[in-house]
Amino acid sequence: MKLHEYQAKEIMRRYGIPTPRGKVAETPDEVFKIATELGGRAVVKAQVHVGGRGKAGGIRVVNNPDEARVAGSEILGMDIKGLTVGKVLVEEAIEAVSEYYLGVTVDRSQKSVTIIASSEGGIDIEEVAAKTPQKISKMWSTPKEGFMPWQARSLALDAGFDEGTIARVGGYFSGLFKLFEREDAELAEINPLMVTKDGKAIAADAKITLDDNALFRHPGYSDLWEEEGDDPLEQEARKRKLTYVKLNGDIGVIGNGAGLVMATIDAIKAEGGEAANFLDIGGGARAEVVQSALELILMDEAVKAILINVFGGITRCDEVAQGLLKAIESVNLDLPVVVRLVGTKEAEGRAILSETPAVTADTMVDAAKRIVAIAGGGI
Amino acid sequence: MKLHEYQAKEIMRRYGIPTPRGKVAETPDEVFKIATELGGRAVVKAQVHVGGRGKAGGIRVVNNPDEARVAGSEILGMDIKGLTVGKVLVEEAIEAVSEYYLGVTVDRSQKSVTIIASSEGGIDIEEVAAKTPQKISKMWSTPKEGFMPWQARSLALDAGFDEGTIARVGGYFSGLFKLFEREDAELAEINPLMVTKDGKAIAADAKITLDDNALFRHPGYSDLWEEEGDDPLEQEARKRKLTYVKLNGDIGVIGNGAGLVMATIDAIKAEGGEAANFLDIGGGARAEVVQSALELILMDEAVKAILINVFGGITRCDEVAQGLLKAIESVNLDLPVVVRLVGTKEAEGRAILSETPAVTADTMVDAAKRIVAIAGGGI
Amino acid sequence: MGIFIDRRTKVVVQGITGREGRFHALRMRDYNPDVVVAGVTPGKGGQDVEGIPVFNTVLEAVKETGANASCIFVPAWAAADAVMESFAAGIELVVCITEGIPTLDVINMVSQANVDGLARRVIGPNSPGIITCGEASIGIMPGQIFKPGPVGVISRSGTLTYEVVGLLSSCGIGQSTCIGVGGDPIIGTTFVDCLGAFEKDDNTKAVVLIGEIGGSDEEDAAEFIRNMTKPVVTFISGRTAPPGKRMGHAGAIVSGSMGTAESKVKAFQKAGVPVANTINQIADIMKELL
Amino acid sequence: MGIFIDRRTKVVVQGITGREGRFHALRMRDYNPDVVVAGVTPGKGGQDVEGIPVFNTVLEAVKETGANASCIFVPAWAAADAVMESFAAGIELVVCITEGIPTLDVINMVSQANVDGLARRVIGPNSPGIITCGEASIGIMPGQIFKPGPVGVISRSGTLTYEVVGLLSSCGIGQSTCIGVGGDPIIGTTFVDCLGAFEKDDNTKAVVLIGEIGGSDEEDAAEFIRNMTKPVVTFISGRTAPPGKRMGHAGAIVSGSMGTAESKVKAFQKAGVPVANTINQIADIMKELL
Repeated sequence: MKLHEYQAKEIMRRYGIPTPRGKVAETPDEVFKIATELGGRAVVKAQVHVGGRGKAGGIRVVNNPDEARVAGSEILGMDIKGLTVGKVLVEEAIEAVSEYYLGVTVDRSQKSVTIIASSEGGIDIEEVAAKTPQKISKMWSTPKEGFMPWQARSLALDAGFDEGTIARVGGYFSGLFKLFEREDAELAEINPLMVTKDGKAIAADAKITLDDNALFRHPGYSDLWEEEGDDPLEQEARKRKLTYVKLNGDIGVIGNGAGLVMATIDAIKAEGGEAANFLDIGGGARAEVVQSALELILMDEAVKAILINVFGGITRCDEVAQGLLKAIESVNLDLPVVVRLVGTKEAEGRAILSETPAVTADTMVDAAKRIVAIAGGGI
Repeated sequence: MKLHEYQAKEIMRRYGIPTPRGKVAETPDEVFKIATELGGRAVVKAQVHVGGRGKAGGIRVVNNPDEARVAGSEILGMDIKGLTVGKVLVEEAIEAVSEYYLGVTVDRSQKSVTIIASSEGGIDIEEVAAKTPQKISKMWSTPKEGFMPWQARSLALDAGFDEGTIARVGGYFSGLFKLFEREDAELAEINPLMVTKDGKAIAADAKITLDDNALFRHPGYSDLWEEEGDDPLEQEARKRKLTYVKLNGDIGVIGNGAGLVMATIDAIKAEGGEAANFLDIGGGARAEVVQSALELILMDEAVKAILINVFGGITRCDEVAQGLLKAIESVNLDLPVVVRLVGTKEAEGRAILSETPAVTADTMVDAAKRIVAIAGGGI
Repeated sequence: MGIFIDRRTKVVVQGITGREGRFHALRMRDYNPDVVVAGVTPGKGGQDVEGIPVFNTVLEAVKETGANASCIFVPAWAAADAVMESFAAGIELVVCITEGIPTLDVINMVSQANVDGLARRVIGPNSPGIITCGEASIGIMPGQIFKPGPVGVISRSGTLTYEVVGLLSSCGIGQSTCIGVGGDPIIGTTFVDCLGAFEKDDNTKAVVLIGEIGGSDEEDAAEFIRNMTKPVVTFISGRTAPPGKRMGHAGAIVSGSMGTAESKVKAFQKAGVPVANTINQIADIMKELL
Repeated sequence: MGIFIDRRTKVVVQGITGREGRFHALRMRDYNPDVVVAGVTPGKGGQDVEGIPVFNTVLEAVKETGANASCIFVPAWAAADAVMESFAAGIELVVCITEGIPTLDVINMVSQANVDGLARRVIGPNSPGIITCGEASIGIMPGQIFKPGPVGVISRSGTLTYEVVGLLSSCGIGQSTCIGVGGDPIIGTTFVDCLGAFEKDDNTKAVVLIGEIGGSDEEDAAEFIRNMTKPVVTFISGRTAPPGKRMGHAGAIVSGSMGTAESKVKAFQKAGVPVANTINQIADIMKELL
């Protein structure tokens, strides 16, 4: 779950990390009011869950409240990569003498949390890693070991931070790690950390992504959730508790198990077709789940044919076939369907299928061949 | 810093520990209103920083809002061991089938945090430890190691908790340890944890003491501070940033270093006198601090004579003598004073003292003898 | 015989009184009745699940039954605690079936396996389990599709593994041990760990590795295979997955330029490791190798 | 010669550019110029304090100067971090002068000394320091009152120790090593640790132990002294302190029935250890013993 910059900054302040003074606004009048309170130069920043706001014109520096109102009216409602801007953050403008990067994220191969510092702030960290890797330093820790300010100071020195800043930055870094651990984040990033003439360090931009699996530990976070940015079909899938990803093709795909569904989509592609979605009904799905999955796929107008690929283990083939039967009745499913069922209760499943117009296939490759032929117009 | 029960329960709820429904009240009308909201039987509990509220009549079970109002009017304003009750907590009454004890505190000799469980809830834990030690179980952990629910379940089983409760209690215990660590407590205690007929476990009484040294990490806690229960002279000492403890005698004592001051008080007692206070001016105190210390001691009307015992190291004897001189001027110090100064700038100190009526002594024992003789009426 | 588990393994099932735990504990017992010795559900000690004794704590189970492995079916919020409890009780192998465990919990439980220099093992989380064919099954894999033989199978997936195993068995190619390492971003036992064990296992002559998008375990495996004496056939799923989307498994995600199928296929090809383009090709290549 | 520190000890002073750190670093250097080799203040690396080089990190200081001990003068909120940094840099003895450190920080820093089976040492916190007479001083104790000789001194207090040392010196009884273990509830080095070291130290013939109310370190010491060959004279301050009140030191508090002076005096008497009733008696008893 991605948070908006203004939400991320609220959390960072709780962990002792300073951020610019500012507030969030939803109308140009509010922008004007906040800019007036701040006095002086300000920044108006679109709050959208997407990178590259700046290049898209979603960030504007203004010299006075009137300019702020104009900027607000232009940015609010703006479309950035398909997302409509509903909120802007209005903050004091910081004059930086240097800009740094601080980030905490999960390192899969080290099986630990990695803490990243760079003397190149304000730039995409992947870009820095590619072009000037010597300007990045990393350390690893588990949540239990923690990350102490002295480690942060070493890391910052190593990454080329100015010596004068390391005493202060140590605590902020340690706070960022603590935030990461206590809030169950996947990513906590300050980019850039701006250092001012008088030696203050301020988180000028902040990004936090929370671990969806840990939201049960943070009941308050449900309030931070904003659905913008998701495909409407993916939103519908979430309501139905189905694991679904929208793709660009015309063949609806249903299977049990993520690896199997991915392989099925690959097989369709290998035969010259294109899947319309990824949809995993999981292990042990009952007929109602299969029915719901089919209903969801039919909401996608691009879908011209459907492939069901189930390897029965805990999942019973008869339940899958029943689900298809129900969907045919409930939503008038009249698109061509290819079904491949093997494993637990295979015979029973096939018997049910014989009552439907569905085409059956014996192997995954066979099923992919048939569905591509059908979607391509043949039979 | 001791918290009130209602404050402790607020914090415990944040860590997933259930407490009875209820609210705090400052007037009988509020008590009536809360009891009405709760419906049914309720408990009205005095909120004072002292043990033995129940025996003193500060806890009353009531059957309806009218009884609650009566209980509220009787408890509010009540005097319990010298403290006036200003607030009561009004809660639903819990019907318990069993009562347990859970506590987390610091173990000095193990240099770690100790987690204590007992199947004897609702009783003072020192008493349980003395009478039925087999009903108490302990574990130790450092904050870094943490305390997992499975450890709590083992501990609870070992302490004789009912098997049916251990699954639930594991999480609460773990929450209590997390609270202890994250909030920097010295003591976090649930006594009793009541288990109801339907298997729910609820913290019926809760106690939290916070580590004063860690308050800088918890800026919000300054709001929880309530001064009641401190001696007015100790409150004044806190304002003056002096380390002071009120005692029962008539000889005011000032020294540098806690051990030295304690030994000085012991020496006075050994000579047949009684100290009026403990007052440590610390290391390197300037004249102003000595002056302030003398002013504080003079606010104690019981004081008939003053002993100053300083072993100069970082503390300079001339500064101490200057402080005495200033106090004589500023507050008209006219009580008999015995001064014993050795160490850094001893000669200079003695020279200054010769301008005052203070009696000097060469050793601590000598100083104690003289001051006891003076306070006793001789010279 | 095979790797990590065999007929002498003794398993305690944590969360045995839950729906899933009960169902799969009995299926594991069907596979080899000697292997499943105990269950644990706090507060339900003294009960039994069709004859399998239930204990309040893993320590009791270990003391009473000599269990040395554990299979975790408890809910995600309790899973890390269950793993820690196992290790503290002296268990050496934990197979964690539970899916959806918070990542930081996974890091803590996985790192616990190696504290104080101990060489204990977590398989998973989000693993379908492990089977040493004809000897022992821990987890949820359907025992009837497996057939004893010389091929080790490692996979990040469940049903796709069954698909491959079903194909191998139908072609007369039996398996030594099949391991689902789990579909999460952080897992206790990696491809490399399994490859190292298979390399040393006398009963294994060749290995099938079924990878997918996300992370760099396949790239690490490619490097490792360079120094192996036994042949490995690989397959990568998710070749057509779009970047930035989690494909069902929490770990199956292309982040930025990391974790693409191309990178993995290229790594294997560079190391001279055959990559099957379809499931069927896996069996074809394996037939030639054996 | 003496315990824990000697003329070969090399100290880095953490927080050397602060008022206290600077003042005492120079006094320590006055006591033995070879002992104080470096200072650390993050962000002030490259500066010096009257010739003592200042580094940004302890690791740099250790690498450049061979420091093997550290003296902590940083503020309470930063003290645990400073101790952790020392140990990570290879320092084996940390003398922590800082007072008012949160108790949980103290537990963490003190337990850090012994992780991974290492036998490193924290003295303090809230310690006045340690002096091995004529060889090295770490901390804030006034060097001029000490006199080399055969008596080890251990104390939870600062000025009271100076009082005793002044008395001993004036009676012609010199000291081997004097240690202030610190007035906090949790401390790294206890009376028992010091007694064990004095028992093994050839230069020490007898020990003075200055205890006070609170905790049970004196009771533990009494048990330990039963098995020592060297005589120990004890003194307890706070005999007249009321229960439940902190007497200046965070650790000097009688809680419930725990930590009373009576309990401590009784423990020593039971173990046959002489207890002085006044400061002067300490010297009297010691004179007889030597």
